[in-house]
Amino acid sequence: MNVLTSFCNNPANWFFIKLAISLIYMVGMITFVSVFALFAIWLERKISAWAQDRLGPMETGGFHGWLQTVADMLKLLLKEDIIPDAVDRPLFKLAPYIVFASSFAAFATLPFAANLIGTDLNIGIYYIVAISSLVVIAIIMAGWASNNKWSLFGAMRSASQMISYEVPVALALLIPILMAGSLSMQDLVSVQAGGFWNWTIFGGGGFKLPFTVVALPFTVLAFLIYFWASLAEVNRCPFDLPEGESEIIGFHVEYSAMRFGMFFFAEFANMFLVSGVAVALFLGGWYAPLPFLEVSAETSPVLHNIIGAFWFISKSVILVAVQMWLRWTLPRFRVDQLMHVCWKVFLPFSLANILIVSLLVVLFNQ
Amino acid sequence: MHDLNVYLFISGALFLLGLLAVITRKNAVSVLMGIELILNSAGLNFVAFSHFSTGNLSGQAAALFVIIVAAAEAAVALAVFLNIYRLKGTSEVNKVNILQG
Amino acid sequence: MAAYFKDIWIGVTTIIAGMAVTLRHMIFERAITIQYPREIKEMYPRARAKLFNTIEDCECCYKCQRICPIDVIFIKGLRAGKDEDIGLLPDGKPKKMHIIQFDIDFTKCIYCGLCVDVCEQKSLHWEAPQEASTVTREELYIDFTNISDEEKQALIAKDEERKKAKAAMKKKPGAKPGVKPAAKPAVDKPKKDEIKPETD
Amino acid sequence: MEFLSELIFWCFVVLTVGSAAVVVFHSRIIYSAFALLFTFVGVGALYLYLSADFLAASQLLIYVGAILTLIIFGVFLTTKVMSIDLPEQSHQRFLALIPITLIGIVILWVILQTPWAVNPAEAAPTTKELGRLLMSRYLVPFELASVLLLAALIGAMRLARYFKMEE
Repeated sequence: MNVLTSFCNNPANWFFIKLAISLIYMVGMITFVSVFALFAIWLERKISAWAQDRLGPMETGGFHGWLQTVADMLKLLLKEDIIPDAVDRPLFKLAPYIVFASSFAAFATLPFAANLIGTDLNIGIYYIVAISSLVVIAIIMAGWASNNKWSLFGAMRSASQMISYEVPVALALLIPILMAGSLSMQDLVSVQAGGFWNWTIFGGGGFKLPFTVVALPFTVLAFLIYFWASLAEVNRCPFDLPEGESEIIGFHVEYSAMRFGMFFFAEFANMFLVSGVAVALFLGGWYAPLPFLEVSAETSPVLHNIIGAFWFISKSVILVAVQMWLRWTLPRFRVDQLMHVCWKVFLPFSLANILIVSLLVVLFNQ
Repeated sequence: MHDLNVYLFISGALFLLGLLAVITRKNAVSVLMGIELILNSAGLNFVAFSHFSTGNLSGQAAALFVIIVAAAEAAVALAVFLNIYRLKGTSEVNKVNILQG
Repeated sequence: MAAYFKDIWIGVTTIIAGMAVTLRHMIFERAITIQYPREIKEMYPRARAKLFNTIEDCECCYKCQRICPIDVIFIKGLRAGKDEDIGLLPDGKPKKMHIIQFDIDFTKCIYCGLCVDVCEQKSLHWEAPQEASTVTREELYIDFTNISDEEKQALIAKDEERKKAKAAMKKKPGAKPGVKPAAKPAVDKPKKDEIKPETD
Repeated sequence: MEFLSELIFWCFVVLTVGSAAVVVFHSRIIYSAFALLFTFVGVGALYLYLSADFLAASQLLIYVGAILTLIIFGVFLTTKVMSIDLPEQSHQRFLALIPITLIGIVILWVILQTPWAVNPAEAAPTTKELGRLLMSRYLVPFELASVLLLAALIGAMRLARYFKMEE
């Protein structure tokens, strides 16, 4: 114990301690994402089943088939990885890794709790938006390297969709940024402290009361636009044209086994990511809905973080469930409808929204 | 930890590679890629000078403008290439020479 | 412009309506699927799933065999002796026949139900088992008699004996000599041997 | 800390310059386009080393998310994408080496000979300061850039739109 203490107290060793902590955080995050993906796939099946008056997986693992996705993942791992003969091998192999890496890299600035954050960059949210754009390139890479005209079409459709929807996503994210006056995730979360009436979606608590009431419809609108456009960002129904599992062929038709599994994992990681961003920016982050439901950092820092992570993750999972609920409600959009919704509905609305909210901020922030 | 010269060398290398692409490549899109490399090297230079030499953020602002101009340039250039390809059936720059008299 | 906003309004309201529908199904409506091997759904009372013959009640009247349009019922009965008591039929009459063969070939059965209609003792009836499917075709050739081969042989032997005795009794009075009864026991046992191999 | 930081820095330098070389020398245009991804990411990482965090994210967002996608679309739309090869020719490679070498020597000489003013900026969050600069000192270029983007947007749409030649 003495050795450990002296090791920790020596400033020369702080680098190693920092490195170890970040490695542990990284591994923990990968584990969390994988476990979440398994859980989310199970949840998706259950929700689809319930929406259609079915039961869903019931057998594997006993209670409501909770081991089903683990079994499926084992199957994917053990399956033969078929690489078609005519594909462009280096790019074909590289693409899933880039997809997974870029969706995973964005988790670095997602604030799970007061101290449970990879790094509180001062451009946190901008970093998330930026790093997510790598996915587009990787998707084009996958579609092109497959040497299949349908997967190329799927990739181009997907790329145009994701690029288009980045615009309303970014514009909607500007509303909480305007109100918090910062790009750092923890700053964005901390302005929403103290009860759900302070959350940005309900007008934010940063300013005085008249601002909150006046801004309420606009922040709700911003949240809705963000949520809907982020569905398109992560290829969820009703915007799941890039994948279109059985009807229209997506960019990953030629992939099999674990390479396909990585696309799948990345999709579910992305679902959690956009839900997490929505929670952090609009729904109070890791703050509890009611102030007495959380433990203050003074009484117990560890418990404070654990409770914070609990609230953050449960809010995000609820949003993920809403995404799934939407998926099993709505039919898929056609590609021209998709673009119509993006450029002719979301874009003007979010532009007007920004104008109004910034005016309000200027007026009330004297 | 690194001094200015390291960044200048990197940006010089990028500039030379971009120039080489502009000179030697036949495909118009490749030439555009070379131009992007050159613009990147310019941006790197701006930021390096802003960090090491001037002590303020003017260089970063300039680099931001470089990025904006690059975006506009890429959009227009690709529209032009598309039209050339549609009209001429090729995107090789040395085949599009009707102004050569 | 009005059409544009109306479109958006319709979009938003229909999404909410649709989500309400799925929410109702998710929460309030019960799943209509069941966990099959554990919960077994009751079949409908008139389901024509499989024929079944309660052999104790069978009169061996051959009506079903005769009415069957495609001849998939094979019956062979032996008349019991007058002194033999082999039980009663459901309507109270004594049984008169030993049944040594009652086979139905379900590979050919068309489930018309005529045999069930003509059965006076209601011994031949429809049953609704969940798992009527089989792995091999031979398993679809079903023998309803629950007597072993030895019993069968014994019955046949006894019948032969009785017939011989009867023939001897008839011969004695000096009736015309015929080999007719002797040829009779070889009631054709059609196709059973073709279909049903010796292995089982 | 220093050592690891240094190591990562040189990794990014190698990534940047190496992938830029792939962009220039690879015989298949699609590989050039995808190698450009790594160049842009590498330059973005170098921006981070120069404590230009906002710019690094902008580099990633605009160069990778927008320009590179445009370039790849351009590759697809202006070549016959029937085969996976998409060969790409270079010409005058050896002739080009002469001016390249000359310019390289000039650049080297300039870099090594000029006594650069040294006034290092402290590493601080740049977003707020950059925003303030764009809204005060560089307001006119900023507005001009937005006008330029709008013009480019409309012009590109007009150019790329398929229309029948009325002749």
